[in-house]
Amino acid sequence: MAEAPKPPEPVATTAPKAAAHPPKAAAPIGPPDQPPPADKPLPAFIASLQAALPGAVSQISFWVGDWTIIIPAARILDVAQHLRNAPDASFDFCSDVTATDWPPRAERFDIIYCLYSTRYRHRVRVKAKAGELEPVASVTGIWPAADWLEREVYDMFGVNFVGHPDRRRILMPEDWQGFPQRKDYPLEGPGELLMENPLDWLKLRQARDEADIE
Amino acid sequence: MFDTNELVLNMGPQHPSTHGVLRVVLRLDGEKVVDSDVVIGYLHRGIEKLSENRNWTQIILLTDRMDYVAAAINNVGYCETVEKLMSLEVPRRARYVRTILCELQRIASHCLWVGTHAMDIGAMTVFLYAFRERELILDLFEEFCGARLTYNSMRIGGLPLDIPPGWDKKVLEFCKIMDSKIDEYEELLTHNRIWLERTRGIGVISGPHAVALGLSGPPLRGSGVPRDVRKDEPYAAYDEMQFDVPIGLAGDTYDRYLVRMEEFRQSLRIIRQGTEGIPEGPIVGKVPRLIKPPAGETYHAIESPKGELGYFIVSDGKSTNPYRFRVRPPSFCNLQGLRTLIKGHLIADVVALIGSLDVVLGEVDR
Amino acid sequence: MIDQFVIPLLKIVIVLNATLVAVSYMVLLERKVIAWAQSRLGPMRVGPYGILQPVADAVKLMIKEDITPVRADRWVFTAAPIISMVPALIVYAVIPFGPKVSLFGRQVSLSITDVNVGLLYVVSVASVGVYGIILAGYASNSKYPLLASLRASAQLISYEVAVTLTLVSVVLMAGTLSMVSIVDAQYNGRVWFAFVQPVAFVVFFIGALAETNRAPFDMPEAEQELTGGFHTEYSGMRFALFFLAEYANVIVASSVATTLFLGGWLRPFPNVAMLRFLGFIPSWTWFLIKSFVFLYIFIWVRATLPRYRYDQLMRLGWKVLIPLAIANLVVTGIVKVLLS
Amino acid sequence: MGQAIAFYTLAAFILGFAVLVVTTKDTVHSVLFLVLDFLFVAALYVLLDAPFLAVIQVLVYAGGIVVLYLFVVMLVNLKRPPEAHHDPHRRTKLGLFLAVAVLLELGAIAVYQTTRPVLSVPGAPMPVTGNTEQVGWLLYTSYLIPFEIASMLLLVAMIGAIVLAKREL
Amino acid sequence: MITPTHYMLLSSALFIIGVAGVMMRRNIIVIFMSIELILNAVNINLVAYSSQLQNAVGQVFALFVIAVAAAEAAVGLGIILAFYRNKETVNIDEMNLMKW
Repeated sequence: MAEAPKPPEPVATTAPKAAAHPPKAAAPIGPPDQPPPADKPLPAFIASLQAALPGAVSQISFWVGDWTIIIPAARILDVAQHLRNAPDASFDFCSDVTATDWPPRAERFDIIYCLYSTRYRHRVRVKAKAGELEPVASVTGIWPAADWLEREVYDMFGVNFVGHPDRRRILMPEDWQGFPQRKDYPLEGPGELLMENPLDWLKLRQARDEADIE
Repeated sequence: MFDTNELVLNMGPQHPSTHGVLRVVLRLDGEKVVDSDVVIGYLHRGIEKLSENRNWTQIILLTDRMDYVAAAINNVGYCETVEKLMSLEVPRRARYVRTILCELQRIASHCLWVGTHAMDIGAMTVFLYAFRERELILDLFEEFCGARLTYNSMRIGGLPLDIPPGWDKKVLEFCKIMDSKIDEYEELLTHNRIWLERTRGIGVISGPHAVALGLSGPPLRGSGVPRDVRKDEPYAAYDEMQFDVPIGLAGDTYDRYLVRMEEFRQSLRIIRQGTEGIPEGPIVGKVPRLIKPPAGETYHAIESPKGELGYFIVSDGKSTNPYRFRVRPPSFCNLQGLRTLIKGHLIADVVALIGSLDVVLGEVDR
Repeated sequence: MIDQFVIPLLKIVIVLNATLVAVSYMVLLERKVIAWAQSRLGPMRVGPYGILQPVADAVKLMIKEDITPVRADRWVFTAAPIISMVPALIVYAVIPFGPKVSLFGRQVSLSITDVNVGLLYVVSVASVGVYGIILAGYASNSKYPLLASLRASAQLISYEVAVTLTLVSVVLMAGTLSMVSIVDAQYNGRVWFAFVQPVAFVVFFIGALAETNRAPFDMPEAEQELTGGFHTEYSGMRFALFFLAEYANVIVASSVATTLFLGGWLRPFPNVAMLRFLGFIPSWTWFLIKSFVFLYIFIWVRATLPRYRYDQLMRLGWKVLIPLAIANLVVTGIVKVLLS
Repeated sequence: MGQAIAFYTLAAFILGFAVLVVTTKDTVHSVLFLVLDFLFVAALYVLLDAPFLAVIQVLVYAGGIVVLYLFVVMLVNLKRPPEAHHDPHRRTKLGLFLAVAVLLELGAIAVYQTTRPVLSVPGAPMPVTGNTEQVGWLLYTSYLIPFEIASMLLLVAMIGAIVLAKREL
Repeated sequence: MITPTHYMLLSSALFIIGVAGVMMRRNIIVIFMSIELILNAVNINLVAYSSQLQNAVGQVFALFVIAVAAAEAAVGLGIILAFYRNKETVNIDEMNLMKW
């Protein structure tokens, strides 16, 4: 699979982080979204989406049978609105909302919406790129199913969902420090550090990692 | 003594009928539930974070521990997603055995469900009958993969080992026994006046509302939405099997009960077709010794007894570990519907509704 | 002097001990029958086939520590189990186990006393039984037991009305309140009241189920909802007393039902000459056999039926049982007037 | 002789519990003493060979009314006990004085009454024997109207209680 | 020998205790209970004389007294509950308003 030509990303502000154990090759900067093969016809709902919202779709990808629409984070709401209400799309079942953390990238998180239509029985994945503190519109208004899913993404990644009815941590205790599923979060968690200073063990830990690298 | 009309009751994590460590904070007006807050996370082991530091075959063990009531189905779901990533071709015999194992697992999970659901509403005997049948299934699994709960029964690309000789005869034997046993459960419950009174009209949810809430599996089909991943996106050998998808009409607890009881029979039908029609042939496809899927990401869903179980896996092509491992647990999304379901009901109904959603906390908290 | 004091005292001692033994063995019977219904064995470890299990239970409960919650109302807390146990036992004063029997040359009636307000005595003692539950819930000074005790007493009171109305229709048939003469009425009338009063019999049985907090009506101790019901805070011997009180009530209910509806000590078809050979079985064994049948039904119902929700239970009590009992009373009255 | 012993013990218990009902601070305890008091009064009725009334007393009073009291006491249990603050213009002394005056008057009547020969009113001949039957007979023959009025009264009381106590109708 | 005057004295003593209770206590529920005591005292008298005169009329009246007492208790407690729900008190002195 040829690496999709990607404009070189501006080096993220924090120095590229090498994991604590022996430094791997440079951390990957994003999933290779393969462009759809030439002979593969665009499904109708993607074409109508592009027609309805001209600037919304930044890239389309097709791989092992899944269609993926990559959109800028700002346009999530109207794309979601369209996909749900458009007669030929009618994606009424939001089966999953999740995120992937690509630390070296400026827009760190890939927020992924896996949608399914119970009427047409087809599936699509919508992907939006969002920075660490960048506000992301919550789609709970469109799909109530996304309520807990977004809460978990916030709990695990710290994605800043705006307009969410009840944005609290769902799995971790309310006063937990840090977002566990980020790549720079230590696998073994706070460990003994939690006992000494439960409030800011994460900063101490990350400072110590920095010190190791120098 | 206290102001009886505004009471906050804590159906705490240790409550006997919350199927594991689930906490429901109920705001009550007398006996009626005004509002509730479902608190989860007591069984969070960070399986997703763990699996990002394990190689592809080690993760199969982790998937056992999520929905520990239907472990084989988790294995099959994970292996199929990785096979989809690597676009591997699984031989027909392996696909048949996978289908049989999934359906056996569905019956075992439904047995546990019918037992605990009836026990919550007071009928103690069904619990013992259901577990007697579940034992038979566990014996079958023990013969196949040596374990009774966490099976580790799949390998990426096919089966770890072929089915022992005579296993399929034992499965057919089990199907014959199970047929009469389901009638026994139905005899005790389906036309029982008190059971009808405790379950009919409780926790009614309409089809579109259920879809919007993200319910899947029996809770969704109980409200009349014909959504079954085995039929819509057939995987393993489901496309070669004839079976129909039971659908409820009213969307209340009784319909969800009927849907699951009918699923018992459909699963038996599939198992019979599967075991009689097992083709000969290899049990593992062409799998490289060291599994390194190409860079990319995919989402693949299968039908677990609780609903649509989805795996979203991102591989970066270079390392032997997945870059991102995400599981869409059906119990998590079904549990989200609990809050709207119990609004306006009484405490005794909350217990019945938790049972009717068939929630396993290991899967909810991951 | 002997007839006045010694014999009644002797009878009381025998009946009390027999009841306590019967209660503890009913616990074992229940566990065995439910186990057998659920295709398992039940207690098998203590003694052959688990026969000595009640002894083990008694010893265990005796040894276990008696905890009293800190701010509980100490006096009421200790009194509550006793209050709930005593009514169950004192009902036996009026229950006739058999007719007059000649023992050591003296005519002895196999019932402790024959009060001419017998049936009313049974009902009034049952109504006092409510105190044990209310006080238990109140004294343990915590949210769950109080809620459970309020619900339990409301359930008891509403089903007591239904049961009393059915008993009135039995009195209408028998024409007297005294238990012994009710059985005689069934003998002279050549029929058991269960066949003459089927509706009253069924309503009485359901009411008895609810009155003793059992089977489909065991809302108060439904573990699934309120944790443990009114005896959550109790442990050790006090909890044993509550436990025994419940089973004693069940035995009382079944013996009252036998006396009123199945002709206490009469053999199945008392007047059919052809069944003379049944006569050699002593009369009181018939009484025991019939109440055993009732006990078995109580346990059998518990093994199979799911539990009613609290409001359904109250609705059934007030909107179904009580009107049924009243209607039955009216019909019996009319029929009696027409016949006489 | 036995009757005398029984009467005096029962009288002692009745009066003892009555005093306790009036004096205990904790309302639930006073309700309990009330129940015990009624049970002993029922025993007294048995002594006066009125078994029907004894059983009715246990059934209605001890089994019904006092349970109602217990319910109300539990629902109304106070955050602050009523006796806490002392109301100045509460005349306990006057109350006690009046009670003693009534006692003296009753004593006088009792003493006066024993000196006069007791005029015996012959009871109406009754076909039935046995206490319950007699009460029943009287109830449905000469006292039928009061019986019906009493049942009406109970009905009205039931409706009144429901209307008053139910939170929202 | 136990004469009706013994019962008369017993019931008057009970009557006094009831009246004292009504007078002295401030908690309305205890006042209600004292009234029940008074009614019981009356009943004892009725039954005593009915058994002495061998005439069951006294017991019939006692029965009516019990019926009336039950009605009175039901309605009285209903009033107390309704009152308590508004004024959160059962202290007789605070019940001085005809309308609240």
